[in-house]
Amino acid sequence: QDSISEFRIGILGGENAQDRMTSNECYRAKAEELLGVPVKLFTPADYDGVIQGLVGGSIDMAWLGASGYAKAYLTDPDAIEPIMVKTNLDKSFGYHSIGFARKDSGITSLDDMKGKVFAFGDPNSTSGYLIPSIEIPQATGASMESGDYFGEVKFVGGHEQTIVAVANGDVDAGVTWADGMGDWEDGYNSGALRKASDAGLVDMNELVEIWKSKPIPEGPIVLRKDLPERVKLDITTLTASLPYMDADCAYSFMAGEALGFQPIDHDDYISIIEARKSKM
Amino acid sequence: MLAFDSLTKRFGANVAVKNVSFSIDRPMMVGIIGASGAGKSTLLRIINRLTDATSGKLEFEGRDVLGLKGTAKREWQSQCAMIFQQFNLVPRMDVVSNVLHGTLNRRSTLATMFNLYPTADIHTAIAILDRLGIAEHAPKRAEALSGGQQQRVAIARALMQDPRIILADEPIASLDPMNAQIVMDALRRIHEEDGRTVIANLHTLDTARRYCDRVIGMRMGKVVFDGTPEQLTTGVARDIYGADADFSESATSTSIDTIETSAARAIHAAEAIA
Amino acid sequence: MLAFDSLTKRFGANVAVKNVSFSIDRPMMVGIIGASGAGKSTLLRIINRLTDATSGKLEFEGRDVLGLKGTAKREWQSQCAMIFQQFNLVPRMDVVSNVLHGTLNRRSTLATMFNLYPTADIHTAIAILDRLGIAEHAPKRAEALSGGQQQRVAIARALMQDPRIILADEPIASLDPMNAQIVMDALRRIHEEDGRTVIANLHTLDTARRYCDRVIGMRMGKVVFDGTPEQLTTGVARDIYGADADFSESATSTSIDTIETSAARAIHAAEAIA
Amino acid sequence: MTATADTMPVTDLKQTATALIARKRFIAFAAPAVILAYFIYLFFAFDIPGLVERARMDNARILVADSYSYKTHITHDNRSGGLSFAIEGENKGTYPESMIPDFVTRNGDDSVDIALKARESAQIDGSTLRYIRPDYGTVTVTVEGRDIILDTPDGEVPDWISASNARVNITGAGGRAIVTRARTEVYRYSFGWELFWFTLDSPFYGKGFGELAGLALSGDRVVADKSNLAAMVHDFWNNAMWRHKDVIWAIFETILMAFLGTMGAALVALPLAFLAARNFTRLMSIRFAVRRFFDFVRGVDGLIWTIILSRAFGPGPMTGALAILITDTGSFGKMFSEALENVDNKQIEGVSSTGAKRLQRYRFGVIPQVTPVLLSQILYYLESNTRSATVIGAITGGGIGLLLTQAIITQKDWEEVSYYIVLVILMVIAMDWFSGWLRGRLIGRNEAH
Amino acid sequence: MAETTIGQSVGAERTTEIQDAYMAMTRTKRMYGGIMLVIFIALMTSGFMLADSRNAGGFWDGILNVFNFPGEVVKEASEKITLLPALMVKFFPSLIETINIAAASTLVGGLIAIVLSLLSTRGLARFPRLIGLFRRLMDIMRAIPEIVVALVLIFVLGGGPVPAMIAIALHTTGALGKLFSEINENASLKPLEGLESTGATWAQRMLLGVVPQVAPNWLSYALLRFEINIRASAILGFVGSGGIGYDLKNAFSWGQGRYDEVAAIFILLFLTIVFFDQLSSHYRNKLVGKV
Ligand SMILES: Nc1ncnc2c1ncn2[C@@H]1O[C@H](COP(=O)(O)OP(=O)(O)OP(=O)(O)O)[C@@H](O)[C@H]1O
Ligand SMILES: Nc1ncnc2c1ncn2[C@@H]1O[C@H](COP(=O)(O)OP(=O)(O)OP(=O)(O)O)[C@@H](O)[C@H]1O
Ligand SMILES: [Mg+2]
Ligand SMILES: [Mg+2]
Repeated sequence: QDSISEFRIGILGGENAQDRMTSNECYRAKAEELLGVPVKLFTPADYDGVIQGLVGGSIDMAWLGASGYAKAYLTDPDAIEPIMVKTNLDKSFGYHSIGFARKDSGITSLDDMKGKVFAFGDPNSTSGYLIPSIEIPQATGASMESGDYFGEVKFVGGHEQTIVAVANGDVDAGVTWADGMGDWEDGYNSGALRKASDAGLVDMNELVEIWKSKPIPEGPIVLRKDLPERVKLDITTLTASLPYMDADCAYSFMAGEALGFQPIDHDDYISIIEARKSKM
Repeated sequence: MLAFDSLTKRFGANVAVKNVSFSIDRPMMVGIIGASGAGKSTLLRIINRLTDATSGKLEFEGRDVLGLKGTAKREWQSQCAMIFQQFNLVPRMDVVSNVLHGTLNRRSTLATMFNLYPTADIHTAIAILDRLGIAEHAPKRAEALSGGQQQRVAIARALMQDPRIILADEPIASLDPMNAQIVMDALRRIHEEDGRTVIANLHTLDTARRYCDRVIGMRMGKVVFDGTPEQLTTGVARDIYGADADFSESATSTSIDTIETSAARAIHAAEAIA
Repeated sequence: MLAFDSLTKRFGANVAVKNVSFSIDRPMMVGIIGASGAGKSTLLRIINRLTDATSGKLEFEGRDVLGLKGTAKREWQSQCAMIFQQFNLVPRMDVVSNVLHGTLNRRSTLATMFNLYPTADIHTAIAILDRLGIAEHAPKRAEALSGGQQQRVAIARALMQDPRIILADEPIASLDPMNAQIVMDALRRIHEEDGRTVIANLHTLDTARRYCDRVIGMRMGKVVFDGTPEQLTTGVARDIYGADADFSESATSTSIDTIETSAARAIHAAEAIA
Repeated sequence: MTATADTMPVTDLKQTATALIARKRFIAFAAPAVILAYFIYLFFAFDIPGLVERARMDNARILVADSYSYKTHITHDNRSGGLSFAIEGENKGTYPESMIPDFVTRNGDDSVDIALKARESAQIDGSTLRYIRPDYGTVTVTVEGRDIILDTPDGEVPDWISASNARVNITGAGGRAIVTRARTEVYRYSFGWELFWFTLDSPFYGKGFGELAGLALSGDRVVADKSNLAAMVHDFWNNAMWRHKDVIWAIFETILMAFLGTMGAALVALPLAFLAARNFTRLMSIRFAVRRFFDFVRGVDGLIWTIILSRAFGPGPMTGALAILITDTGSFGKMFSEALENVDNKQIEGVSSTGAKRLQRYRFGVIPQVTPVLLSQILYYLESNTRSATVIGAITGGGIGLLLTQAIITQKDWEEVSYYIVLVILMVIAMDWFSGWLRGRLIGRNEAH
Repeated sequence: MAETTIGQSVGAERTTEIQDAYMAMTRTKRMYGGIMLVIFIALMTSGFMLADSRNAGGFWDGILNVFNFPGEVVKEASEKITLLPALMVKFFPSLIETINIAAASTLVGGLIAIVLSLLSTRGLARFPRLIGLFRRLMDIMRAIPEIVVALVLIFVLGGGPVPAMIAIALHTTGALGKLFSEINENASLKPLEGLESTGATWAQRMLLGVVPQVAPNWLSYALLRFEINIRASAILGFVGSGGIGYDLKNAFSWGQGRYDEVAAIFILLFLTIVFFDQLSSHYRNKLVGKV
């Protein structure tokens, strides 16, 4: 099949549904112009909604996290292919999982967390679950089961929920993502903490960093494999040239300052896939 | 014309109709009387094929009625219309629609699903209602009518079937004396004017005497009397009903003139003890 | 003792009780008679404060009854017990509990919630039931009893209140003659033995004549007769009921001997037209 | 009357009665006691003491305050200079160059006075912020290179200021201020849902109702190519801040899910119900199979159906509608077949006696009888499914449910949350009213149960 | 005989008139019926098409894939079938929490509903003027979806079962309150009047006069509601509160590799719902049958 009747983009959570629509509206309009078919944005309630859509064939394109990609790949290796990845200003393409707690709790490192409540975000998040769930046990020497090292380990649903839960004191510490550059008090240069701080959701003075992962590869923009080649090519070109064509649009599409996009393929995610496999 | 040959119906151990044989050789008005449980209703239901007989034969003009199946059976049902004690109308539908149900057998299923009846049928229905004196109620819902009126709608439905035979199962048992008379008059007139056979289960002797050409008495499933109204003496009636000597006819009478005074008295007295 | 002073009750345009003034100066048994709608029930309900009067005054031993509020009002209600035509018991509850409801006013709400009735009260209740001849039904549900028995339970509840006055609104209207007599006898005996005032609405003249010390006749809200049973002639009764010359007392009688035959006839006849 | 209890002495009866009342008393105590015991168990199972500790009443205050007020951000960029004014700090709420909020006085390119509430005020002068509280004095915060210097009148840091060398947070009674190296921000809280009707870029912003009505009627066009009314509707409908268009669409999608799901379920369930009704299907095995099928789809539950379907159909209203359809097929099937088993046989017999065919028998003997029952059940479900559709939308990603839950999860746009809640309540009440009205019209008031 | 006895024939002219009038009526009826049918079909098809177009995946594509997901779950679960019992034991405490939430909210909601329903039934109300107020109050409680209240309360009260409990209880109060007051309306007022005449207080009248009459019906509706609340409680767990729904969401989100957990939870949930469904319909039949 070499033509499509519409093109459907799935957008991952992190902001509320309306804001997600708004940030991606300019990209949608450009894609529609280029492809000549209606382009629609969908904002499922969680990570899994997008992955299910890609695997089930009801979503054509999405910007996944690394773990999300691994999940989609493991569910159906023939469903999607990665095309692009975002590059940071320093040309790296990675970020970190950051463990953090409230300053007034007196917790400053994982050592203080023994017997306390620890929060993951979404099970399909790379920085909010996959990487910390592998690296933290290496640091503590115990598993992540509730009661083993931490008193309780739970999922609160997403990056924003983690931040809010820690700030509220519902949990003692949690993990989320940040690029690890810039100042802690700003919530780093980009990432979930920066967004929350910018939005006035938390006061970074009240939080401390207690753990930081090794760099995690940025998630890929993926397309469904059985899209017509033309469409794949058009979208790849559009995405790659976005920063030059329309800087504002690129800023809102990439959720912050970044250099641009560079091509990437499946091999860059093999380690993540292995990591995920190990959790199965 | 209509011949019963040792017709029997069993309900489990209970024999509702036992070895009934008689025949009706020309259109006439037949009254069937008998005590409650004598098998009157069952007999009529067997004729209309609402109930299947256990054994025996029933022929109509040489054709075996009990063996009919499918279309042929429905065809036969449309030829012998049934009138029920409780009218068995569709109360939420209007009178004309109820009457038009008499044509269901003739019309295609699809059209009737959407209540699409030919105009001619509708006109006929109203003409029949007029003949029965209730044309002005045509657009009302059946449930809005009085008992006597509803029973006349049921008769109209029966007539709409243009049947050879009309079966009436205690058509006046739910009615007050005034309405009972109107309904019985209507049935008699249909018999006389159209020449249709009418077989009516009746629970009062005087009605049977007054309207029927022939009376059949049943007791415990068996036919125990078959004769003209004149032959139906009080003694015979006692046999039919298995009643003892203090049997008084007036207690079951529904004729207006006989009951007038006693009813008035009854109502008066009933109020006193209420 | 109990004094009515131009008591009036309006329901919209309708005047149910009009300018009623009379007084009862010693414990006695008073019968109130009158046609349906004469205002008998309304009058009793005003006394018990179930209905509020529009104007007028009602005094009991010098105290203004109609002005009572809250606890004082409920206190008064407990002193003038009411017996209803339909018994108004709690049908799903056992008889003793129903009788114990007579003590509600004396007990705290919370205590009654948990059925904390003193044993003494329970024993009194049984004693009262025994006095009325229905003690053996004590553990049964009220709904399982016959009408006459239920009415006696209602009387027992009234007695349980240890009231000064017993108001009875057509206490025997739902009862058959046999039970009616038992109930009326019970009321009379309560009056005689305990010296309580009994005011009973009655719809039959002979009952009033037979049981009451004083009869009050009402018509269209007004008191049109006030006298001894002896003064209650058929002529006076005609006035009270606004009946014309063919008024016959026996039609409304509930005395067992007078109705026996006519009731039997009525039942017989009623069946015939049913 | 004279007959006393001759079967049993009265004393015995008294004993029986006392025992009876004692038993009732026991039950009267036991039932509440069991409930109480259960509540005590829950008290610990649900960790109520911990809950009391965790409860954040200040969050409740934020929630309530935020739902009827909004804040205006006055931001100075400490790196590149320049001031911006934005409602809720959002791009879409940014004041255009030519416009400033009326409580702000501009002193220069990089300097403003801001009148806050509670007689407080603030001053941004380049990278210096002065926050003035009448009963306290002036707090000065200056960004100098990599440091942020806080200066208070008495040299102490009061508890309403949170300060580190990278960030200072001032929470006053009439406003808030945050200073980081990147920027200085002052928030001023005001009452109402700002920009609800028109955003700042609309020519109709800030006009009163009378003025707008006047404009709508007058011929002078504010926007060249549209009549004023059309322009107003357009600006309102496309309001970027409140996004009325998307919200109304979302409400509509929710109702659509409920409607398609309910009606679809009714259409599927009706014929199946005949197969499950004793009086229409003689074959026990078919009846049994159909009934178990109903039990199964009901038992699996809407939640699980939603999950299963969202994989096949992706996010959107169709998924929700199908989930409702499947679950309710079970409920309807069960209820319909019960209704069918209760039909009055007389009417069917009346119709059969005329020689009617099977379908005609159902059509005239059965359907008119069960219609009121079925309709009233269907309409009742239509109303309650509007609510379910809201929830299902939150799971699958469609309709107002998604907007609502996501707005709640981000925990900052409480005014939007209140807006959605009001709309949802209105929607459900409207559907309640509508289904009641329809029921009244179709089957008459009294027959509705 | 015929002429005199059968009603009154209204004459040929009048008959024609009636026929015409009826035909006119029939035509309007058919027209309205037709219009209604067309509107209904149009609504259904256009609604279907609209939903289809606004959905990510189309109906016709999706219908072919309906069994993919259950297939994967069943496949994985059957591979690990030996683990299922252990998993079911593992998730049992969550199930208990879900059931506790449902039970607590049914109890609390039911108790409040009893009071509200008595206050808002004509003839029983303590403050007859406030009937309208209490009814609107219940309408609003019914209208708010549980999920909204739950999520808002999570913000204030933090996580845990209590927000879900309160949310469901609120809805239950509204829903049961309405049903209860419908039942109350059918209660006989006679026993009440009887109690009033003895000087009983309002609370006594309600408890002794109304409750015995209506309790079986109340209980039957409350049982039905309990069953509904178990479902609601599971769903709330799925979107953020605790219980079995939370476990389901995590297992299901992770996907392949934990489908055995998904299957175990599905089975638990299914069995629970069927169990309480049967239990409640058994008791309802018993209770209402007795009345
Ligand atoms: N469907 C049935 N199943 C079992 N027994 C039946 C059935 N219908 C009728 N009977 C029995 O058959 C006998 C004859 O009943 P039938 O109704 O024919 O009497 P009937 O003469 O019409 O009496 P009635 O005057 O009461 O209508 C009765 O004993 C009745 O109980
Ligand atoms: N609650 C009410 N609202 C309006 N009108 C009432 C009410 N109660 C009684 N009435 C009217 O007041 C009048 C007197 O009624 P009341 O019940 O006192 O008569 P009664 O003598 O007891 O009659 P009956 O023998 O029928 O019980 C009647 O016209 C009745 O319609
Ligand atoms: Mg019969
Ligand atoms: Mg009265």
